[in-house]
Amino acid sequence: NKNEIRIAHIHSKTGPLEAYAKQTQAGLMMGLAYATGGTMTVAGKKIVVIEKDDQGKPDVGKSLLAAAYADDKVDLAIGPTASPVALAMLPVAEEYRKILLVEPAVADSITGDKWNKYIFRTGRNSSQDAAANAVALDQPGNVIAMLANDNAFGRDGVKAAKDFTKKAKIVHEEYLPVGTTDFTAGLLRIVDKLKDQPGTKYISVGWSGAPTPFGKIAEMELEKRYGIKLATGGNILPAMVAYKNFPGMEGALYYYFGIPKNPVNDAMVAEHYKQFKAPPDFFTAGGFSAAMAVVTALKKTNGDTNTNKLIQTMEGMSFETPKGTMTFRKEDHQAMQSMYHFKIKADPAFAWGVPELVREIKPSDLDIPIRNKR
Amino acid sequence: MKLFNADFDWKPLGLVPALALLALPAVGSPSTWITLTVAGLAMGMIVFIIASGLTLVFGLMDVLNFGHGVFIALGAFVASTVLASMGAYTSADSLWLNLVALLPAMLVAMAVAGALGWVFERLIIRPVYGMHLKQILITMGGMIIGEELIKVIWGPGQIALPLPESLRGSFIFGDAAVEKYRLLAVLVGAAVFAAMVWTLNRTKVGLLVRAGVQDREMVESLGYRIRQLFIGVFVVGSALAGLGGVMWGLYQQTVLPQMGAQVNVLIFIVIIIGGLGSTLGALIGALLVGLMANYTGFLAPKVALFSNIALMVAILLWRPQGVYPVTNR
Amino acid sequence: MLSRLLSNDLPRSRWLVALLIVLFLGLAFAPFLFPGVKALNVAAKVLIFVALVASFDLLLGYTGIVSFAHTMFFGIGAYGIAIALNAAETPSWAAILVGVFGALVISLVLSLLIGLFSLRVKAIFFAMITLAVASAFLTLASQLSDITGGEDGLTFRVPELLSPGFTLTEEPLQTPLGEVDLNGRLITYYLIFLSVTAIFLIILRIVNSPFGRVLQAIRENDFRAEALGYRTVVYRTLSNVLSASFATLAGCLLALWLRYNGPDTSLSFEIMLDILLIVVIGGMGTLYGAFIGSVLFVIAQSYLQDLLRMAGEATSGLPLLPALLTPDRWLLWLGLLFVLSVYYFPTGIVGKLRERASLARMKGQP
Amino acid sequence: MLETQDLTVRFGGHVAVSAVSCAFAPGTLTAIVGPNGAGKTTYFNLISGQIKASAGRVLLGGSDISSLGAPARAQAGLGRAFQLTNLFPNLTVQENVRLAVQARARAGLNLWRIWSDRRDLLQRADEVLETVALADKRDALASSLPHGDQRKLEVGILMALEPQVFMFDEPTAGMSVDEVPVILNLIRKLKEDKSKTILLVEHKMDVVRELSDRIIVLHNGELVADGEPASVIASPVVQQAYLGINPEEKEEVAA
Amino acid sequence: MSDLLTLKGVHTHIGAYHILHGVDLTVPANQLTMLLGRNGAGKTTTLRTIMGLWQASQGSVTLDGQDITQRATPDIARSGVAYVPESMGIFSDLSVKENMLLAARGARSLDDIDTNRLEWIFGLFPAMKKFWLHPAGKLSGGQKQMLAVSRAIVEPRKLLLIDEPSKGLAPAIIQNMIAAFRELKAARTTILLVEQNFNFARQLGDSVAVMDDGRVVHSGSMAELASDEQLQSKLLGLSLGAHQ
Ligand SMILES: Nc1ncnc2c1ncn2[C@@H]1O[C@H](COP(=O)(O)OP(=O)(O)OP(=O)(O)O)[C@@H](O)[C@H]1O
Ligand SMILES: Nc1ncnc2c1ncn2[C@@H]1O[C@H](COP(=O)(O)OP(=O)(O)OP(=O)(O)O)[C@@H](O)[C@H]1O
Ligand SMILES: CC(C)C[C@H](N)C(=O)O
Ligand SMILES: [Mg+2]
Ligand SMILES: [Mg+2]
Repeated sequence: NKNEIRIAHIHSKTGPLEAYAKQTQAGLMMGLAYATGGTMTVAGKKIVVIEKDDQGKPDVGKSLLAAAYADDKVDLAIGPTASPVALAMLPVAEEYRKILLVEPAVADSITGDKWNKYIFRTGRNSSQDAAANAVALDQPGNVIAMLANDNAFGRDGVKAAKDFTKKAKIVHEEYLPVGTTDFTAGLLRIVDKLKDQPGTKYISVGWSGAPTPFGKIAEMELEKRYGIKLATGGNILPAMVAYKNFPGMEGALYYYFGIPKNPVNDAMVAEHYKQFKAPPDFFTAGGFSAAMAVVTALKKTNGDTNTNKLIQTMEGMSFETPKGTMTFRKEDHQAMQSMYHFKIKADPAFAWGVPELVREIKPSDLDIPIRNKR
Repeated sequence: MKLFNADFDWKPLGLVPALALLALPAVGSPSTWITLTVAGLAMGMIVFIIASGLTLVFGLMDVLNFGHGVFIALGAFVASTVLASMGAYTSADSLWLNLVALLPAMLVAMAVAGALGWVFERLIIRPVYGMHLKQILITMGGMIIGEELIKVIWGPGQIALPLPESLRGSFIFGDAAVEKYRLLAVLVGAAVFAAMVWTLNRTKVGLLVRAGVQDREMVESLGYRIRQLFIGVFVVGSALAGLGGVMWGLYQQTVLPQMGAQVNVLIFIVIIIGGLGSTLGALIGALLVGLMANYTGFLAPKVALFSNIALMVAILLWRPQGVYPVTNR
Repeated sequence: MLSRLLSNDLPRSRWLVALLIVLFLGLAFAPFLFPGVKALNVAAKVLIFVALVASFDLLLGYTGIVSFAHTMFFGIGAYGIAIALNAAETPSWAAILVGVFGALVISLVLSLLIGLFSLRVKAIFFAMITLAVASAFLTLASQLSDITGGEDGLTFRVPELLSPGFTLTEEPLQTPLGEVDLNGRLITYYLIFLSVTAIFLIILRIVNSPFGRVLQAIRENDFRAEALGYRTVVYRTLSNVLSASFATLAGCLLALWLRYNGPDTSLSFEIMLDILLIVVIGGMGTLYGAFIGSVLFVIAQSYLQDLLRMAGEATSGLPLLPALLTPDRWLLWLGLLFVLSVYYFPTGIVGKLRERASLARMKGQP
Repeated sequence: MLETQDLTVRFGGHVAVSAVSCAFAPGTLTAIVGPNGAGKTTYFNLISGQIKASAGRVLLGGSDISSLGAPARAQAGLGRAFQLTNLFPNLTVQENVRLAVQARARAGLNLWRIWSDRRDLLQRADEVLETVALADKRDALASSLPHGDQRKLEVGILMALEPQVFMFDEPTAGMSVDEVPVILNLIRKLKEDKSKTILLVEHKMDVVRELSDRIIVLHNGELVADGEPASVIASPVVQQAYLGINPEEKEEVAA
Repeated sequence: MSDLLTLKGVHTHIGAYHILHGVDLTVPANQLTMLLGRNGAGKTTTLRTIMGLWQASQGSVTLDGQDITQRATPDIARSGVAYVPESMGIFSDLSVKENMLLAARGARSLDDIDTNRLEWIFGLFPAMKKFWLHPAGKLSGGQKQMLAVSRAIVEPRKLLLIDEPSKGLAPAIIQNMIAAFRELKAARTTILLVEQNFNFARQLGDSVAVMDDGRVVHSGSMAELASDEQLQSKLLGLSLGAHQ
């Protein structure tokens, strides 16, 4: 049908990442509506979104993407939620010569060594996370122990963090499996390494998934006993409830609805409150950004969905998002974007620890390496 | 009391201190060792609470309930709702007020889990008594349904379940730290253990259920209404799982719809080590698992993933039917 | 002739015969009857499950051993192919052979160990040990990132002949039902089809051999079988090893089809449950049940979400129902399927059909 | 030639079989009697390898088979019918017997023959069913047989095994009066084939008296009498401990 | 003399099989009634139907004036019926003591069991005392049979249903059992006993019913049957000199 623009959104609608995926989808739909002024049409063509559920499984994601391109004849696809799924999907885009816009999977390798030219990403990558966190933490005299998931997400994160830590000293890396239930032992190992170090001591946590170590860190009263502070990035709101125990904690995050000041964000927050009676969360912004990217590109091509044309258009393209202006870098198609240096405040009006903006870290402030071998 | 009669087998009881002592030189620092040991024992107690209901159901009724986890998750979610509605009590800086909030949370969680247990028994377990394979399938089905319904009611994401104010933090002894909440867990676990041992050894209920598993018709022919009895056991088992869920949720400080599924393998390991149906065995299994997880987590985190399984295999090599074999099944 | 191919184990019910023929032909001509990428994926998955479930039924239905480690062997097969092809400079048939062979050897050793070590313990203990071993193996696979690709898994390429780029004709074949690409995927599909048919017939032969009968006897009463002079450990272990080997082959086929493998793809507990359920739906201890069960279950599972989407739209006005009928809650319905099939097919579909047939036969007699 | 030397088994503190030494010659039928719990079944279990002896040896044809497990002993020629019926409940009567025939033919490890092609085995199974008068029930499930028929099947399975040594544990218990002769005739036929060793545990004294060439008496696990049927039955230990009659009042020898 | 138990036209199906074809049976109170018949005649099925373990599809079972055809097994047991199944129904994982404790429905612990009665049982079956704390599954065949009977008589009951108690028992024990049933009868217990052992039956029975092919084909007094050898051979296939 030449009067439609068909987009597949493949995400983990069910499975452990369901909550993340829901946010992305909500953001995507709001973003499309916003970008098209509520018409859901670009250049007279109706935008049709086909949702597909990869269940968090790479093999499922892979066949869904193939089916989307071949059976549903979509013009481009957005997703997925988890990095392993994304990695499995990359070659399919290449086989079918269609665009896959990755959102929000994080791993560096997606725009790194596994990348091909059909891949774009609006989501942040591990390096952006790490670089931004380094801004908050990389001070002379700081001594850091890293605690991360023992998987691609965690290890890529730590690798990137080490690249960006120049002035502070990283004395220990602790990887714990996803699904760890008792963090006591791991934390004790960290304490052993940290407690006799001079300087300001930090545990820097890069953790995705539940349960999280934050509660345990609070219970063990590390700050009181050894002066060891916690540093970590952003997270979804339910996970940030534990941040309340750490007023004054600093770090860098990808998105928090109260931070960015721009019309797009204002519109999204307002619309989200209207639809869901709650503020948008971590991944809502990503979905919204992806929508903005797609519509901006389609407007430029005047509705033409020819893949090569789209690629040409999108390379180097800038577009507005709830996080301000993003730009797809030519070399690896990663969207360069702002990150936010924050400080936690325990505000009784909110169930979670509120991150207050210290400084917006502009894309130009960060030197994100290009990791693909183009 | 049967627990301590003359030919009582003391060896398995020695395992727990043996493991702890073995770990001391490996860990080195005594204060770290104390912290780890106390943490391990307390974790063991919580694991015991969540596994206790399954020992009953599994050991006494011979029902392989793979859906036990759903009662754990349910208990935790119910508690999160109850506690959220009593914010004033949980955030008050008084131990008593906190406990006043915690107690109803536990009771409501147990009641709701028990009630669901009743439904579960009627709809899911009843057609499959005596058929292990079908039990596995149908209870797994029940668990999936339960988990999905939890998602429908409470949403698919995690919900924070912060500890009441006065249970936060630790008691510090020199360099060792003992979290306050863990002490509470030990107390609750001990109470559950005592209540179970008493009921099973001092009343006829335990006997009846064991007999009923072997030959239902005969028990009925002796004039007992085995149906009611089984329902009762199942409801109690589910309620205990609910309680376990509350304890586990508070321990993690978050609740997740999948949390039941996450602990499934763990509690099965505990029960196998214990000997399928032995309360004391399950306690020992839980404590061993708790200690092992903490020691290996400290000494060699990679190995920690396999420590439970290695422990189970080692125990089964020593005692192929678990430390306290209850039945010949 | 056909009867011998089926080892004289005939379906014994007219309805069953009809069903089997329809499904078999459906699979044989699936690419042409149901054109489209998704349909072909479903058909291939069905085939792989037929082999996997049949191999499991050998263990569960015929020998009466409940093992949760079956997906472990499935995974070993899949990783064998994945690792071999990933390591190869250019994907070659030799690499595939190395992968299959290596996986078979590992499965053989592991299943032998598990069998000899733990088949002596009581049934429930065996089940639980295998559950633990399988979860340990899953952890191992997701930890050994350097070899297995960790949680991300491995994406790899297959030999030219099997890859989508290899086309037999320039243009897709036009059929009344749609267009069909005559490419490497189609060739792969038929490779799988032939392999699975062979595996199925071999297993059918095994269960109908004197050996197969002993397995059934052991399932019924192992103590008595020993008193007759059958060494049950030998028989059980052999059954375990055979079943593991066929599962490994099924795993190899899966990897070839997906051109990807990761821990969740072939090792997860969910797959184990699906297998169990299929065995029960189809009818334990009947390989035809494994076949029918796989077809029905995989199709149902693959299209459940689509079905729910339609149902959800149809009921969108009503209270509560839409919340339950969304595709997001498909697992709820899958769970219900578990429960209901245990309720209504206590002897499985094949058992049900055969009961009907034998009732009819009894009535037919004076 | 079957022989046990000082065969002993203890369960905890309880000695169930205590240093029993005894040899059984081919062509003879030895009845083993004794009160309930005397150790008769346990003695069988020790010989056929169902339980491990605490001490002592079992010799078959001169070689020591004490270290072999039950399957190996069965293959070596020790056959056994159980006191408490022990069948393959969900297989048909014919299949129950066929499994024994197949064990005898050592065909169990054949993975590739189609079993229904082994007509010889089937035929043999049917023959056996004829001899135990179960031919008309060959397609019934073993579990649906009435108790008495299950006992017959138990004997049939033993017959199909064609062992060197036959051990019958109360073969006629619970069998109706008109069926008993069928089994007794079978045993009698076995005796006529002079090469078989037959051991029989039985509480029905007239059966014992009529069939046996020799009686041994177990009491509290010990072998307390051994000899000619008539003299053993007349011995005081059998009269009092077993039959429960004082020498004076001999009127009704129960059952 | 009244009838404690009456079966009228009872039909029972097991699955697709029609087993009992209209059983008519009366069991007079305070007497011992023998139920005889060949293998497969339907004796066990009759007892199970009375006990409610199979449901009669037609006909009625009346106990002490009450219709119990549709009652659940526990309720039938509670109205004073004890049952010794053919397979003995021993709880093999429980000790002998625990088996007995369960059978004494009223007792919470052993102290509640009438010690005189217990001693009486020990006297009948000395093995019960000897193996009091042993797992019942480890008992010998005959000892299990004794336990099954002991359980049924641990407390006084109105009606005992006993399926082949003598099988596997040594002659001395059979004698004890005969004595026991006589005493029970004297204590106004009604007994319905299935037996293959005709000698045993002859010594004990007051009245007798013979089954064949799912029906009662003869009923009358035991004395009458015992003295009529022709009848015996017709009904039971019992010929002179038959082995017992
Ligand atoms: N579960 C069952 N399924 C099918 N048929 C059965 C079942 N149980 C019993 N029967 C059949 O019912 C009939 C009567 O059996 P029942 O056990 O009542 O006989 P019985 O008189 O007690 O025999 P016995 O003296 O051998 O114990 C038999 O023909 C038997 O095959
Ligand atoms: N596995 C076991 N564990 C403990 N005790 C046992 C075991 N097997 C048998 N016994 C005991 O050994 C004794 C002998 O039992 P056995 O079965 O050999 O007797 P039996 O002579 O066959 O008696 P019956 O005539 O009653 O069948 C019994 O007292 C029994 O309780
Ligand atoms: C933040 C989440 C989207 C991270 C996800 N688990 C990933 O691997 O990318
Ligand atoms: Mg015996
Ligand atoms: Mg009977």
